[in-house]
Amino acid sequence: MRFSGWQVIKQGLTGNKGWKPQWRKPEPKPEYDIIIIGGGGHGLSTAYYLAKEHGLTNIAVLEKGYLGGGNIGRNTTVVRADYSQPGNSEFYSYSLKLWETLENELNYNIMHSQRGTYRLFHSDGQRDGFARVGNAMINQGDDAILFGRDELRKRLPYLDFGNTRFPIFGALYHPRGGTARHDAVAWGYARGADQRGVDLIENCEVTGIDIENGAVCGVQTTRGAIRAKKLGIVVAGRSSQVAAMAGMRLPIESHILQAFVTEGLKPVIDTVISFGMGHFYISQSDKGGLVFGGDLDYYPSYAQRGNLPRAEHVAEAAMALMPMIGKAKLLRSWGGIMDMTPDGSPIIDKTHIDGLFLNAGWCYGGFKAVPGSGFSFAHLLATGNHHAPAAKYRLNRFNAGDLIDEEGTGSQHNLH
Amino acid sequence: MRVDGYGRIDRGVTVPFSFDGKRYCGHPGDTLASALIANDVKLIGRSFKYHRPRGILTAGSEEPNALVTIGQGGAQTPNMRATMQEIYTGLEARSQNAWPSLDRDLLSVNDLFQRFLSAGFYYKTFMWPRAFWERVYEPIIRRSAGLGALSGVPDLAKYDKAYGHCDVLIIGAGPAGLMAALTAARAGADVILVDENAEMGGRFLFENQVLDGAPAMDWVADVLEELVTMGNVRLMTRTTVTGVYDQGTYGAVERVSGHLDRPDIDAPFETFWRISARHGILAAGAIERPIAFPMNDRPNIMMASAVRSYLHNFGVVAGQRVAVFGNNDDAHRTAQDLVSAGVEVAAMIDSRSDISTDAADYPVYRGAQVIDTNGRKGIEQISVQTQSGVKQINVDCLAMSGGWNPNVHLSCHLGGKPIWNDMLNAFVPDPKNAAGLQVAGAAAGIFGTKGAMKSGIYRAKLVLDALGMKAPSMPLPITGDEALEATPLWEVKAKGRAWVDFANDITTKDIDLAVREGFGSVEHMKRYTTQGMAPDQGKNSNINAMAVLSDAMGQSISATGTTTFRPPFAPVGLSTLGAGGVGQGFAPHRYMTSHDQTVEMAAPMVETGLWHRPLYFPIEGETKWRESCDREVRMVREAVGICDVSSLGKIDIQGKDASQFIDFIYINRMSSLKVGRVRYGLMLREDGFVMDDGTCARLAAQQFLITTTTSAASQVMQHLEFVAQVLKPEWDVHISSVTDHWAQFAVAGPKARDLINQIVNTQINNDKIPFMGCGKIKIGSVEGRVFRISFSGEHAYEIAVPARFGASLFEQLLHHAKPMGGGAYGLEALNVLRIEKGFLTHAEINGRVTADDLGMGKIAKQDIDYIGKNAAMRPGLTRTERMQMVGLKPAGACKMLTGGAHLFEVDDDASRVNDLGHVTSVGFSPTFGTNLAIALLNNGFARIGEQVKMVDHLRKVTTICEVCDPVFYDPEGRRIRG
Amino acid sequence: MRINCPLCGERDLREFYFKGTKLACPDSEEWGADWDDYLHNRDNPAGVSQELWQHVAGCGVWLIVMRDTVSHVIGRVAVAKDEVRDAG
Amino acid sequence: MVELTANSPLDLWLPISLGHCDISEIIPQGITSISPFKANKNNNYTELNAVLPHKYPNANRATGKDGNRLIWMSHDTAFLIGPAPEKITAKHAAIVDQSDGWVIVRVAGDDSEKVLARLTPIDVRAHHFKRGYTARSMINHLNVSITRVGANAFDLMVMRSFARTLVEDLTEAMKTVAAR
Repeated sequence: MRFSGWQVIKQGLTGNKGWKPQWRKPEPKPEYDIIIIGGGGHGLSTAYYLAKEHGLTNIAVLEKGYLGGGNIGRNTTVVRADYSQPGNSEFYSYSLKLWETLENELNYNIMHSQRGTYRLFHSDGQRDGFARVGNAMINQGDDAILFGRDELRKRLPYLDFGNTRFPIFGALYHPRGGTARHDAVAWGYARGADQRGVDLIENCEVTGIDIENGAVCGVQTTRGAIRAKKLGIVVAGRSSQVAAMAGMRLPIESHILQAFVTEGLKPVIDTVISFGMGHFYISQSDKGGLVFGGDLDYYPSYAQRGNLPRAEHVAEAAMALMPMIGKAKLLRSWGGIMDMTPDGSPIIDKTHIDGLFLNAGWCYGGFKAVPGSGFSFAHLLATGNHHAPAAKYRLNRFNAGDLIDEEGTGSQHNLH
Repeated sequence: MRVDGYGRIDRGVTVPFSFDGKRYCGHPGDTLASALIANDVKLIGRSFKYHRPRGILTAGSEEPNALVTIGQGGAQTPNMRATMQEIYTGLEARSQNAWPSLDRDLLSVNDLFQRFLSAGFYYKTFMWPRAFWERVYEPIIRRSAGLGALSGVPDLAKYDKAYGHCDVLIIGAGPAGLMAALTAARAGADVILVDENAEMGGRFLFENQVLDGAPAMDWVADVLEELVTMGNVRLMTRTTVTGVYDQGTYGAVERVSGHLDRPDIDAPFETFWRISARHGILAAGAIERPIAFPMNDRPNIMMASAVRSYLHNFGVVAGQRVAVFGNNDDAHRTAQDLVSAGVEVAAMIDSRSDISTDAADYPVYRGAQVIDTNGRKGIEQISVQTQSGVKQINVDCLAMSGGWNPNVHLSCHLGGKPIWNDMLNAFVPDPKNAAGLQVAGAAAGIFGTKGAMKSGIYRAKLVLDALGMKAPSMPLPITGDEALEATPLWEVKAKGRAWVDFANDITTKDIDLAVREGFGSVEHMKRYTTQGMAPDQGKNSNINAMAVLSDAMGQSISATGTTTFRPPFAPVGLSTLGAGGVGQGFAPHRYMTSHDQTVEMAAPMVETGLWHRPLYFPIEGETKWRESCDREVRMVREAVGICDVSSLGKIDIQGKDASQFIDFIYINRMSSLKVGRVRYGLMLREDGFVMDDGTCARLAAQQFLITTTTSAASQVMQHLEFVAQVLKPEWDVHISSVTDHWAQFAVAGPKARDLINQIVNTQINNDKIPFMGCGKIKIGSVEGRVFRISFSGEHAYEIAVPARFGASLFEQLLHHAKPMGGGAYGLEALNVLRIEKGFLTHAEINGRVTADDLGMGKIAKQDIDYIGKNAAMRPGLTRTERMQMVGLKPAGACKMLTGGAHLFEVDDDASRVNDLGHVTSVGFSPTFGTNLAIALLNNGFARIGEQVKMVDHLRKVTTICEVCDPVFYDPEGRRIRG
Repeated sequence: MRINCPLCGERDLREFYFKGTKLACPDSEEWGADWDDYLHNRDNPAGVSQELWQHVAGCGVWLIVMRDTVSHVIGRVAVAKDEVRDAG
Repeated sequence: MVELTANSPLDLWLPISLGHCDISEIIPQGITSISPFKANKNNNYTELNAVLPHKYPNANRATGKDGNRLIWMSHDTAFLIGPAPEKITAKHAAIVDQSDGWVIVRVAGDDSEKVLARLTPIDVRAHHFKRGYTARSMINHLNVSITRVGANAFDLMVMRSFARTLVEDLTEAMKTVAAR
């Protein structure tokens, strides 16, 4: 069924009885050409692009719980392409271009809103650092504008320009940055993949990876064994556990990242703002909630919940930067499990096992990467060749020293 | 309407307040909700999506409908629960989500189009044309969404934070919590008892119960009096525990002054508590659940327990002709209490057909259900499906009760879900969920008073056992133990919309639609319909929604399960959680000893690593920073300049293994350093990239003093402790930060020694203190240190004295420098001086450079191991085409250089594929009369003398540059040694 | 979260710094798989993990902490320098 | 000859009295950091104790009294607050002059516990934190040493450059405690 305003009216007039399931609930088949482990944003987009771009439809996505239940459903929804390091620049740029046509391509309103992102800087040195990033963005063909304090004050008058702890010097503005409705992205890809024949199998946990003679031949699941010669692991937050089923140890440490939302409020922040001297970034959702977050809790965790010191720090940063949101009330907090790598950049690569492919290590850049990651991973799975924009996301780059360290914080996983 | 003889309010005093600009009066003890009910105000707000008229549903913090905005300007607080806000003289409350007025809200037109606005409709439309999303659709959606509004100006109220510690934290001071507190306190345990209401007592406040033959509140008063007089109990009212965290850490919000008309100017509005408790007892009671029957959202349709609460605690009733609709015995208590208070009970509609109604002194309809309601801005009539047909009954208030949900929320914050109890028809806490948190009373599903009190004692005894304390014998007051007999009733299946989530306008039809579209898992249903995401956090709706979902899915409620309970339990103001962050409080300040003089000299300050440092020292006639900077650079090059460098990290390292320790942390050899000598050093991280640079002075055979950059000081200190304690624990070495002990000043320029010799007792010279030498000096009676090091390329020293003399030394240096044409210089000049000389800062040490990249590979030791040596051998770190540090100077018509610009071949496009590197630092060199830059350039060492193109898209600058050795100034180093 | 510092007693999370998994530093002086493992690769267990923390806002001691990454339950906490000495 | 004068960052800032709490700066004769070398640690500080005015303190304890107090400061260090010990040498311990590295602020008065409870995550109530107890912890964002020196008195030590932030944090807490 094609979604449109007319359809909404037509169905509304007939009691909304005519809507159909947005995707099937198929039983797993005994064998597929390709199995994707993980029905999150990246897994679903991979399946979608395998079907759409490569015409491969004998594909299953195996999801332990419900579709879109991982980090795609628990992030702060920011979409941007403001990276500077070779490898990241071209990838996130590519991903943003895919975002820009996604709604109509998927026929699903993912509410991608290019409301711009501001990264504030608080010293001359930081300005030059951000200028380097902004110039890299333009070199890549993306957009960036460097605003001084006066211009910024006109645009974001509610920031504390008078007395904040770290004076605001200006911001790097990325007009094409913005937000999207996270769940809808997963559902849109799921519906698109399903329409093209991909089997999306929920409540199906992979419990083992079958390998014979150094090559993948299938998986064991809670719903039985399923054969496939190609297997893609796309399970952010559980990457180490699933890779261990194939005897692999990954350059990943799992950390918790908290996110927060307030009660619904009338429009007050019409863009995305990140503080340059403390860990805090914020936007406002279409429902009116202020959605914000900060840095990792810093200790490894699989618990999907955080602790108070980080929550307090984030709120203190909010108060330092924009005391006008003080009367907003925090409604919910949650934690996503981040695959942190030793350089802060992801992995899209083959492994030493034939037919086993890995898509992992998104740190906390995963949401905006969803289209690009799926596209590139599908390309790799289908053709065996690296897709150019993601060609630097190799698994052996740490050993080789070819790092993509955007923050320059080094090999300690939790510092990125 | 007030009821005589009821309520705990002080009727002798009136409290004026306003709602939507209209003035009303209440009494001390009233909440805004009770005072509005007393004034017969029914319509309080408009609903989120359909803008339907809404009134008051509950009497507690779970209120979904009666959300109002309190106050004006910075004090304007949206989404306040009228049921929790105590009134005070002058309180100003306003309704929300209505325009132009609450009574005539234009967007109530949404309700007419409700059939097109079902769950998730927005995912299916608004996609064409593409550009309309940001410009048209989204702004409309955003304006109609949201509830209250922020004022847009800063919140100027005070907030603070505090820490609490106890053996036992008891959450909720109702029957169970008070008994638990009394038991634990009498045993001598350190107790904190918190309750979110203004008064302790829990349900006893809201009922007419009898304990030991007297009103229950008499017993509460006795208990509180005993607890107050004990030294080991802290009682906290108006305090909501908002989250449970690991190892017995709890977050709590105390409302300190939001109920006062004239609070002390320094009194916090709220205090955020971090409570560390060895054990917790959750006695937070239960929340009554609504029933999803058609048109169940009209004003004056209230929870049955809330009707009772308003009667007993506040002496008000919302109607004069009330019907009660329920599925349980407790609902009958509302009918009975109303009758006793002289209020007409028009009907008691009980969905159960197997109950006895003989004793009732009000009309009872057994096996009946409310199937519709009428009334525009308040309920006027209900339609009841009785066993003998549909009956219309005129009422002005309908009380409903679908049973009770234990307040399990906090018991699930550490993960895990509650478990479904078929007997109770409710989710109860899973004892495995929250380590150290016992659950007592109604929160555990024990609804009767006697049972709840017993369970309070029992849980306290378990805690005392674990604490190794002896539990006292606790007599129970004599009371009834009214069982809660109920038959589940979640949804009345009849024509019309039945609300499940009032706050987010979710009806049973929305849940049905979610199931129809494949969103049948509880998480999908929540996300698709947004059920449970409104300000009440699903407190009124979660369980009902799961029941309706289970029904639609044809499965049991336990198979459906719940979504995850996450902090906070009740919404927390960002000002409260972020208390202390406003203005200067977000991070500490570090001040150098010259700070006050520097500020007096009108130097603009900048911060590095929390330290305030001067940028430049303007003198009369200078209006632009460049004028000051250029003068200061020339001053250093031609005479002498003084710069406070106290913020650089200074670390004292001693011990018999100090020498090999130092060798291990630097890439270059330090063990060969002689006492009284200083050497430049470069440190790597374990991953082989450069961490920091600085100097290392040998003060004695087994004592070194190393310096770090200002920004990396704490990182280096931590790194050194890691090396000493974890990597090399067998070495005998101690590391102390002495950064703050010494005030240290760079004295740089050809006249540096002359200046120093004017203030030291014994003259220094090239023999005593040669280049890269160090030693002691004495200024009057003060002993200090001198280091002959230079960050400017000039003949220079750093002199250090104990910090108490820092300000005085700065003053003396300035005083003596002035006649020599010298003076103070700031970071701007310091930066230009070091760029001219090609010295590093963290603009170059960006975490991605190797020693080789900086041209420092040659100083590395080859024979012995040091940190980062192995990792720096990786092929990616040793390629010759890596970016390397070079100097740049303009070579074309454009003379502009900018930090953060990128570099390209002269004829290439400025695009990523052609990117060769970038400019790290730029300064205008008055010495050379041109801009100079330091850059990281691919294969830069091999390109010296060649030209590259610098492009800064952001600042719109393109400059042809010559690649140079980064040491522009005095490459032979004559001046530095002079 | 609260960690029981063997020197200071039980303290709030905010006083501590987490560095990473506690691993033995390789002996070899050449770059190789052992160094790759030390710096990058992790078991990353969903369960008990041996971790390196510093009581940075307290006594400054580096600690080896056994901690469950799912429940956050903390087991044995040892002073790193004593532990390493005992092992050696 | 030039003679330098001494001053403190808190010269114009303290003392302050608000409600039932007073804060003032304590300027000691000296602060000497003492970090025993392994040999001394291994023989239970016997040699070291022989040259110290008081016993080298156990973890979380202070020995001595006002004017001459040894405060445990870290896993390997104690501070002697008072005149520098003369007999001690580098044989016993790493000795570092920290006289100007740290400032000491005394928090005294009936509300001193309540004021500190707004700022430090440790429990400083008398039955948990007795006279002679010391702890390394935090005051708001600052690393601090807290020692109970009397029934209602605590000595707080922070690094000198943070002195004013300490006073600002304490003053703010004193205000809100007094206002309740």
